Amino acid sequence: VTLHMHNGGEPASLDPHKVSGTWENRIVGDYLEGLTTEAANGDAIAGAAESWDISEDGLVYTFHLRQDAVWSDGTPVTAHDFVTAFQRLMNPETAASYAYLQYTIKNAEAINSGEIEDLNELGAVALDDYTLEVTLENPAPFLLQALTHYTAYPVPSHLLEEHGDAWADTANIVANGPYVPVEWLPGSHLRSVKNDSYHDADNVQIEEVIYYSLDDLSAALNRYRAGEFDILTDFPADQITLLDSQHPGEAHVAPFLGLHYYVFNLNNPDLADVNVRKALSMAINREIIGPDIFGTGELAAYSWVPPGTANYIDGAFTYDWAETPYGERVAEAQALMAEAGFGPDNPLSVEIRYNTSDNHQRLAVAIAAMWEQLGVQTELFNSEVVVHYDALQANDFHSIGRAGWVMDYNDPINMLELLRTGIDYNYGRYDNDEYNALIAASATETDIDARAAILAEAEALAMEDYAALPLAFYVSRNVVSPRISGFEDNASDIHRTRWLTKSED
Amino acid sequence: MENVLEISDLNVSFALHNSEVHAVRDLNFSLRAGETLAVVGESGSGKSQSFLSIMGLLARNGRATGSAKMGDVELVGMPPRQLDKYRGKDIAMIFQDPMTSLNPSLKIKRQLSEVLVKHQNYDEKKALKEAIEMLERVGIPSPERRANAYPHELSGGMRQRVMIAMALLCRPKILIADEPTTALDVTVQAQMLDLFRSLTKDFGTALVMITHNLGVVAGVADRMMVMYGGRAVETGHVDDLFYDPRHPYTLGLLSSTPNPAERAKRLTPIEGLPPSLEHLPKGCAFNPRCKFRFEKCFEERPPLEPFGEAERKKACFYEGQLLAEERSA
Amino acid sequence: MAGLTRKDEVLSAYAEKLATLDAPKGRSLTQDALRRLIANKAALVSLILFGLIVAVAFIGPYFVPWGFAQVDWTAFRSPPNFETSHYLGTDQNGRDVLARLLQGTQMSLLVALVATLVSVFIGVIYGAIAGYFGGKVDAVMMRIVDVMYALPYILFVIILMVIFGRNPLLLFAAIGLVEWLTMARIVRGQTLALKEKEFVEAARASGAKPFTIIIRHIVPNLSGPVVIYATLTIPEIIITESFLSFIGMGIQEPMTSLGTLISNGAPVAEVMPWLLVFPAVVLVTMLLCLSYIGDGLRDALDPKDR
Amino acid sequence: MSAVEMDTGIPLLEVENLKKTFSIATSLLRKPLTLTALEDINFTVRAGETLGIVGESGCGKSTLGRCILQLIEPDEGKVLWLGEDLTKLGSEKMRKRRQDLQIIFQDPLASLNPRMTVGEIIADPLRTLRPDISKTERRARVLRMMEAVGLLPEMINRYPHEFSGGQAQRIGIARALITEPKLIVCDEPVSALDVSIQAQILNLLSELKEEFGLTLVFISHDLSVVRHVSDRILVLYLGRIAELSPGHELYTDPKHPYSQALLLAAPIPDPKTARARTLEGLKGEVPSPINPPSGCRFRTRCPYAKEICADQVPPLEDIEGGRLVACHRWREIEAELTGG
Amino acid sequence: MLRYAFRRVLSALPIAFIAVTVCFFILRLAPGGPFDTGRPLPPNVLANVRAYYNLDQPLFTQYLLYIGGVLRGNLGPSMAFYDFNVSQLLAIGLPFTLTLGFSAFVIATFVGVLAGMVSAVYQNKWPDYVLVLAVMIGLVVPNFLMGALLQLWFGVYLRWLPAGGWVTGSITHLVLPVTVLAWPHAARISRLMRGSMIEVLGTNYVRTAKSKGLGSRLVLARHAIKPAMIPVVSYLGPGLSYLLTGSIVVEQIFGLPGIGRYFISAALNRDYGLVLGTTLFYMLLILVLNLIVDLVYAWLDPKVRYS
Ligand SMILES: Nc1ncnc2c1ncn2[C@@H]1O[C@H](COP(=O)(O)OP(=O)(O)OP(=O)(O)O)[C@@H](O)[C@H]1O
Ligand SMILES: Nc1ncnc2c1ncn2[C@@H]1O[C@H](COP(=O)(O)OP(=O)(O)OP(=O)(O)O)[C@@H](O)[C@H]1O
Ligand SMILES: [Mg+2]
Ligand SMILES: [Mg+2]
Repeated sequence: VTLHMHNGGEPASLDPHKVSGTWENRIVGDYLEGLTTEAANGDAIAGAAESWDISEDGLVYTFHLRQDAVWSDGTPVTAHDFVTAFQRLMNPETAASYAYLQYTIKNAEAINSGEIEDLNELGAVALDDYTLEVTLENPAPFLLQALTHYTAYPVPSHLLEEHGDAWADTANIVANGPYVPVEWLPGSHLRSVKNDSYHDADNVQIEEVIYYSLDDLSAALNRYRAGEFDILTDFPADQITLLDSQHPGEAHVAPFLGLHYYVFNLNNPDLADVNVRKALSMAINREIIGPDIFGTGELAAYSWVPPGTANYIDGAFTYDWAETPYGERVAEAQALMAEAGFGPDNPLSVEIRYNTSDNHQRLAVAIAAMWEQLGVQTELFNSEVVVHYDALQANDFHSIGRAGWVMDYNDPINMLELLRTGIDYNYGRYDNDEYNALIAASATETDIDARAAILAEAEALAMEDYAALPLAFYVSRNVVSPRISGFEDNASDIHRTRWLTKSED
Repeated sequence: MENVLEISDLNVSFALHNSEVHAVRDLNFSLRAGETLAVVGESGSGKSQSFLSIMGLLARNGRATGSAKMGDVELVGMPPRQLDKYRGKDIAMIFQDPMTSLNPSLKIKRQLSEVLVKHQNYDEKKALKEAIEMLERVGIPSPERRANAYPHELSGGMRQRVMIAMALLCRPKILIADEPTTALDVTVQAQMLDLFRSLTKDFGTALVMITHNLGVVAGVADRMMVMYGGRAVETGHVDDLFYDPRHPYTLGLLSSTPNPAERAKRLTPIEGLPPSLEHLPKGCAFNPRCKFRFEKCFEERPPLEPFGEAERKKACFYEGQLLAEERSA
Repeated sequence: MAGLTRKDEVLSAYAEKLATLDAPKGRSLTQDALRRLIANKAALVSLILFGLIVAVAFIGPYFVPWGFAQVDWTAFRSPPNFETSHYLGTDQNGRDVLARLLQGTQMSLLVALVATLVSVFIGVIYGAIAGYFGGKVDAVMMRIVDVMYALPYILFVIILMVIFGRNPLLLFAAIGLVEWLTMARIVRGQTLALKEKEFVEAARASGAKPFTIIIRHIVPNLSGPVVIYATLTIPEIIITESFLSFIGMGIQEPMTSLGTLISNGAPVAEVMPWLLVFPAVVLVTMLLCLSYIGDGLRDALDPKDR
Repeated sequence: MSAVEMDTGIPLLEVENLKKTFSIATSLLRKPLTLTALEDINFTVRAGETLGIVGESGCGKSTLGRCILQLIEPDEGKVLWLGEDLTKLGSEKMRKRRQDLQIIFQDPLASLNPRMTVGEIIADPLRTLRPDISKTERRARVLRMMEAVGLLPEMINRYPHEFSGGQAQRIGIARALITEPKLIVCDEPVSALDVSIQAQILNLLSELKEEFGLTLVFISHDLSVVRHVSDRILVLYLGRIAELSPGHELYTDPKHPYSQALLLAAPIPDPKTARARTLEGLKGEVPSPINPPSGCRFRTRCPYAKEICADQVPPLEDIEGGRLVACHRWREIEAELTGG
Repeated sequence: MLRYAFRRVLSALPIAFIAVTVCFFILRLAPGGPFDTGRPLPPNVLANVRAYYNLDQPLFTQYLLYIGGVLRGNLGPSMAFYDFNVSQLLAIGLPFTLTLGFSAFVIATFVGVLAGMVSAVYQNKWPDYVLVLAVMIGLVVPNFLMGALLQLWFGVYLRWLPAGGWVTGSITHLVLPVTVLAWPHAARISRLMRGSMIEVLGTNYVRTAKSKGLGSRLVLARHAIKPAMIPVVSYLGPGLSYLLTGSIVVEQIFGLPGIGRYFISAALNRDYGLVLGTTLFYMLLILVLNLIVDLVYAWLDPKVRYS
């Protein structure tokens, strides 16, 4: 049974330390298995580790690996493979771009930035062949979730020794996950076949997966409709009506841990006034973004942290004006603007800078039109993604910048970090000592609920400060052929092939 | 001898952006096998166009009416596909401008042999052999090598000889030579004329020689047709026309010819300008320049009518022997 | 023949005499070409149609109830609807397609005009100079063209943007600046052949400077291929523009262009056909008209052909 | 008459040791061959004189004309115009001289820009060389010139391809004359003209010559025309001078065997004489200029050739009466002819 | 001529060198770098990455390092594709690109020349108009639209042809991409051909050929095509290089593994190594194609000679 999966972009690599995209995650996560791995619903479950113990202070995790686990070439998977992997990830020479995701591990950041040169200082130690001890900098309630990430995957140390970086060539590669990559034709596809030595191989039905790289979503949809693909991992939002009418039930649109937002450049004197920011935020009719502008029903965002975020309080924050009828809100916003000294004679002019994409553009256009009601003159300025983020990070933009954030792991801190002082991602340069203090305090809090409360306080603070302008939460968009079963929508939008089955007809 | 070509009431006109040029009007003549007809006349009088129209080769904006019968075959108005059966085989033409009339991107041999392949069904090799022989006959040195040349590698004279050779390959019944020797020096010209002469004699080819060189006319032609303003104004035997021209234009031509044997201080051209084909004068087209004109010439156009014996025709109301009269004057 | 050098009085007298005579007025190639262009049926029809599109694109906006940037909050993705006076429907932002179509057409016409002029101008002059001077000059100039071909033009556009900023006119010029290469090659090829012609030699014999020869003798004789290739460049320019807009270096929203409208409409052709069909029809009609006009112009500029 | 003035005329144009070769690639793979189009050309043209040039096709006549006007660069030698070497002149200076030096091209149609009307073509040299002349006057001059060469004013707006060969040639003549040059190289200026127009043009040229001392280099195949216009005649054979002689003497008493052959072959516009003449055309092939015969180039076709002719290049010998002959055996031949 | 060709090939090297040099510095002029993406990297990670690719060295050192690598036949790493270096990427994509490009080239040239010829013969009569229409559709309909429409029509609705993908040796997978690629090319050729053919048909030598009674087909095929091709040929060189490298849209729509997409996407991603590699490759390709074009010139127009 062959699964034809549209996988979007071209994988940059098969090496878990070199990749950075969701499309690579689909491939890499199918051939490597971390200590924990994702269930069909996205939850972290036991992977290469059978079980684990957590110390009282939440700083030390001891993992017990499966004794029967082998690489696809028969070599056993040992704790050393994980240690090697963590050390390699943090080694500055590897230049792993996602290394920072595992900075919770003790000394990781210091090693990665070259402050500590001895890799063995890293808080990941093999106690024996099948026992791995991971020590953390701070208690991290999200660790088990974070370990499902590909940055935490093991690498075959025997191959690494033999081939160096070339271990991940399809000619050399081995797997400890359910599939082994066997053929890679850049620009076209990558093919993996079932790994019979996988510990759960008996329950894996699909024998071969072809991951097609194809950037053009319309073309991908056409090929799906032509029966050439079984799964689309994204589709053009506008086509939802077509899918609903011609392929009812096949489109899967589900909430997803990510936020579309605008940042205010707080160095712009006009925007330094919180009233202006508030007015701008209030004047946006978020209810039409999902259904009308994007067309795929993204949820309106009245808070910073997406709903469904783990280790958090559900609905921790919502703007009090969220329920106010739009008309009244606009009126209020107009009043705020007037208060701030802007009016017909002295219109506020802003520029929305966004990276090129249909959706971003439409959103910008619509928001510009909404702000017109406040007498705001809006210019649109789009640029290629590279230039765009380059400018945002350097805080080199006039007033408003579009950004989006998809959470790296399911924890509110991943969102809230974005507004901390001294972070490049804090594009608008929001700078609030109180906020910074709250974030710092959360890091040392071991009690999950208490931590959640601290973070919620921080979120409210920033939101009432109108530090940035949340717009809508992401949704995941998949199209799954009726021949496929076992596909469960989940907030992290991860669907490992091992859970899927395909009926042949 | 039989007539191989019978032209009657041939007219050629060209559409210009807002008017029409009538280049040839009411041309009538016949051509016998083995005969050489010289066509002379002022430049722009329609000599080339008359024959191009017979060959179906007028420019896009040109139109021919009337009749040109080659035996039983009516050439005017014949669709090109049918014409192709005769063109090149029974009736061939040597063009005025050898510089541009050869295809610059094909070797000479190709341009020659293809006629034979097409019309005589020769195979390529045999055609080539024949072509090289013909090149030799027209006096091209080392013809094998030249056959391999491209036109631009040949001098003007050689190109003209290639054109001649090309036209002769199929031994056409009718050969129209439009100023075939202008680019040749006299020694080669003499060779060519020899060639033409033997051609008419040996193969009975009827030759039309369009030329300005009265020396050439005198050398090869049997009969002669003088054209002016798109019409034939006088026809007859060469001797008759040379020694007893009856149209003032013919006379004018003869007297403006320089003679290699003597050097005149000043040539006597015909006074005045050639007529515009778009606005021909009323009556006789030559009347503004004519020394012998009288009232009638301004009112009526003299028709081309036979007079005397020996197949002479003229289009002039004046009846005298012009040459004698001029000498005495 | 005395008049030949006793110039002035005689000549003035002669000129006067000519004025009374019905000697024809000077006839210029352009006038003449225009007349012949109009005589060509396909070209005439295309000319009228094209003129109509241009006129509607520029006058139309005054009669359309919606502005091209105006959002109708009540009508997102609405198919053509006469009641709401969205005669061609609205887009995903609730903006009137007709209004946007008119604005986009204007923009594309401008792009086509400016960029084509720039590319033709540079291409013809560059190619003619290279071809005419030949030898080393030619070799160097054509190698430069080769190098330009190889460099990713996107980079040029990016850098031109950095240098000149985002101004639509400059953008069009920038597109023209990258589209002239093939024109230059074609012109150069023709010029190589033309310069061997005797009439060029004649011009040299009468003392014309190389540049005069190029302008007066070579360039007019290039008009055929140039016109044809220019009409081929226009679609390319329009598509390049839409691509640049797509990657964020072209026209900024809410302004739009035909190419952009089409590239936005293409993926939704089945769901919202009005977003594709109308701009596509306008673009295709416009470009087809241009190519018939181009052919007509080529024929009209060829004095041999009438 | 003018002949007397001519003799005292200053040398207007002097050509010294002119040599021109072309390199032609015969095949894509072989080394290019060298074609010697002109070699050892020496002559002077005095003001007001007409120098006729005759010779078989391909012997280098047009090349010589082009070299004189610096339209092509000679390999060696000088072209002195009023004592000034044109080959050394910068292009800017040369451009100024062009007003005095004009050329009528051999191929009438090819020398006319197909995209220009006749009016523009004729006016072109004026436009470049005399920008001071107003547009109306330019037009008047053009019309005047057209009349002079026998073109109707109504043709002013036509394009070259709408003309017959002869008409095209007249356009070329008008273009050359319009700047009132001092010297015109006429490359077959009347070959496509009917005799009456030809006569008109020749008369025009000789009038200009008489009135303004126009100097002509007159290239033609038509010996009668050359005889009519030329004061002196240069006979070229395969890129070398065979004979240079005052016109009258050449026709009555040609010295070089090639000149003799030429004259014998000249057609005579009289049917009876023409028929009576048995033409003894030259035998043999015209040798190729790529690989010319050694010694005297004419020897392969010369009925009088001897060994010496193959060994040595005959020098251009000054025999009295302003005549130059390049033949080893001209004396013997003369003796033979008068004797036999 | 061999010597000429040899000289041209030799001279190509310094030109390619110049192109790469220019490209190298222009690239660095453009704002943004290879690692500025939607998810910016933390500074220390960025520093690691930059060190990995030598981007922390002075610009000129980087340049020398790059040139040194190229001279040793190493086009360096790609900054977007870690598992392949630039040479590998080009080598993998080349066979597809060549198959696609050459098929399109041959078909387009054939169709274009034929259509242009017929158009010229029937100048301004209905076959001309119809042909212009048929051929120009390919040019005036933007290729992304044409690709999408064909894919939809033949792949989704009719299911006659695969909607995309590549199976080596399968003709059916080639049909749609080649059509999209070839159509505009054919259009351009036919336009150029029509124009030059009309001109050639008016020449005296075509008149001569007609006078020989060769029949219109032979006149066209033997006498008119060659000279009429001259202006067309000067387009074929750039045209073929477009086909070989400008297939980005086709590759994207049909999911083909060619190298066309690198030519634009690499520049957009600031994948320095890949941009330079493709530029170098493209440069050599153009130089070779131009050389071929020039040699074809000499064949078409014997007056043009190289020495
Ligand atoms: N395509 C054309 N369009 C308009 N007029 C033309 C065209 N071709 C020829 N003519 C005119 O037709 C007339 C006859 O031309 P033709 O070539 O027959 O002259 P000709 O007698 O052969 O002259 P020549 O001896 O100079 O060759 C000329 O006045 C010429 O201007
Ligand atoms: N550009 C050129 N390249 C190569 N060879 C040339 C070139 N121009 C002329 N020739 C050669 O030089 C020789 C002299 O040519 P030229 O045109 O001067 O002859 P000509 O005497 O004018 O002949 P014709 O009477 O046929 O016009 C010829 O053999 C010719 O083939
Ligand atoms: Mg004629
Ligand atoms: Mg000559």
